[in-house]
Amino acid sequence: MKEPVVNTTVVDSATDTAVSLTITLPRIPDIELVALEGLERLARHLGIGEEKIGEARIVVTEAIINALEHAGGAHPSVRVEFTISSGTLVVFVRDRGKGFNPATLEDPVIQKKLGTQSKRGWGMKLMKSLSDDFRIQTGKSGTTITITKRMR
Amino acid sequence: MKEPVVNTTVVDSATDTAVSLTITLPRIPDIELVALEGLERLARHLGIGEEKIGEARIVVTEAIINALEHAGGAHPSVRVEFTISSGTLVVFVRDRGKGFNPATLEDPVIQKKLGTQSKRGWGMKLMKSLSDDFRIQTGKSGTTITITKRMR
Amino acid sequence: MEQPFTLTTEVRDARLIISTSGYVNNVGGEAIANEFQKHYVSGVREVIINLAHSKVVNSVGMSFLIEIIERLSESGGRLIFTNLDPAVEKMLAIMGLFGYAGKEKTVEDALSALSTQS
Amino acid sequence: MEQPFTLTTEVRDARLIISTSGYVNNVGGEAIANEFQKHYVSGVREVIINLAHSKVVNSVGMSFLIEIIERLSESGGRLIFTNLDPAVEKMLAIMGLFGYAGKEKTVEDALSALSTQS
Ligand SMILES: Nc1ncnc2c1ncn2[C@@H]1O[C@H](COP(=O)(O)OP(=O)(O)O)[C@@H](O)[C@H]1O
Ligand SMILES: Nc1ncnc2c1ncn2[C@@H]1O[C@H](COP(=O)(O)OP(=O)(O)O)[C@@H](O)[C@H]1O
Repeated sequence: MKEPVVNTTVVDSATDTAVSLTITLPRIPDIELVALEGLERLARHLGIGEEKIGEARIVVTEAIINALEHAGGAHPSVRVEFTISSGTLVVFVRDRGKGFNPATLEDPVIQKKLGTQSKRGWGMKLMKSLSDDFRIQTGKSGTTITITKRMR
Repeated sequence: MKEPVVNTTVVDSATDTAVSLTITLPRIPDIELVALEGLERLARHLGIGEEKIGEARIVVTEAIINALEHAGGAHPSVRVEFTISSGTLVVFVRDRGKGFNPATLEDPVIQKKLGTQSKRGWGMKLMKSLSDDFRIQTGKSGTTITITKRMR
Repeated sequence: MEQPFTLTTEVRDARLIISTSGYVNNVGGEAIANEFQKHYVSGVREVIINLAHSKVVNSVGMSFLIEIIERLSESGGRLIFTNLDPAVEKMLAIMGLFGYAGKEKTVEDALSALSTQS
Repeated sequence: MEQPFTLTTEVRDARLIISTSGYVNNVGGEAIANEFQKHYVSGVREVIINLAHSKVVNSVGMSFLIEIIERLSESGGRLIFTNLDPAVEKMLAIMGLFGYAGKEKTVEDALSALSTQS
């Protein structure tokens, strides 16, 4: 349960300014590390702690590798946007792939992975577990993941 | 003098595909390093040599630090685009600052810098010297630098 | 720039210590699994994976480690992770790996844990 | 991630060796100039700047080194750059710095160059 919001908000003007970084990545190996470097510099500049940065790194990595894997077209690319404002990170990751039906995904469980062929399928669970809000918009013309994470 | 172009061009399909990375940077210290990391990964992926990458790094750094220094507005930002195609790098760097008159800039000379107050003013000269083509579009609504550099 | 993935191994008292450096992506994860397999077939059953220099990992890379857990569970072996970045540790916890693998601060801690329990 | 700028100094036979690591931007350049100045006022006139671990530099950072050249020219001193990345070397050449400063492969080479010429 959250406390009711009262009207005497203290705005810290130094941290309240939104800072954004946007990047469109081509599909080449490990290119997600470029976005991670952007995220880290943004977050460190705003004085965010290393553990939160580490968690955000995982969330962002998973979103981008999925998008890169499924991005379609002759020049597959993925658009990534980071905005940090009042200590909250919002991440958009958009691909132009064929989309998918998230409702059909089974929640991964380690017991079931042992003894079966595919050990993968952890990205969605990690993104959900390590964020405060996680949304998927997906359709024939692509997928956009929107993740919100409090960083303080 | 260039050799006349003959019509039997050999197209190497592996290297002939254009690869692009685009990034919009906020004004925070050293953020240009994020763009450099993108450039390096792009170039290495295409098998470009370290010395050419080093030269491109200098050109790109100078373009971005100028743009960040002069970017205007409440949320100053700089857009950077890299495209490598057939071994040639094209870099765009755009800011929304007030522009300037490149014709009024004096060519920097070390002898003159010795003994005078300001030692700066090397960026333009470096960008021109280390590129194959260098263009400035500048006006009241900002500046776009377009740099072309052969990487092989 | 994040360094490319590399891996070093050491066998001490029939215990395999794999230390990684750099991004553990699919390629890195597969390299760890292959290195493990090489020693597994020659009888090694106690394994330490030291991630001190891998602060960036992805779930595809980590999923290869489930193969290692599988082999070791079948054969009564043990796996211990060491030097985990706090966020990587959280990731492995979410994946449920600590139900099947231990974690220690350092390689030395892992070696003594293996000594007292085996 | 590119490491933050750091600087280490050593004085050997009244010669100042400044070794940098990380991005030489305006802050890094100013730190080098300040470090130089500290030793300059106590009489050091031979300086080696080792850029082995600074592959990324910018012109604002490098412009601070012109101050060092200025001081040393006024006082008959000498500056030698070492361990230059090929592109950084090209940059310093374009700026004309090698008309006023030497370059050597390593710090040891620079030290012997100073010994034979002074
Ligand atoms: N951006 C995307 N576009 C299309 N399909 C996706 C996308 N992201 C995830 N998926 C689908 O969801 C599944 C589960 O994703 P995830 O949990 O990240 O695990 P993994 O990618 O390892 O399978 C994927 O196998 C894929 O079928
Ligand atoms: N993007 C830009 N917007 C506005 N002015 C610029 C821009 N880039 C360069 N200039 C002008 O050109 C001058 C010379 O730039 P440069 O050669 O890079 O050296 P420096 O930035 O060190 O002065 C700058 O001092 C500035 O007045």
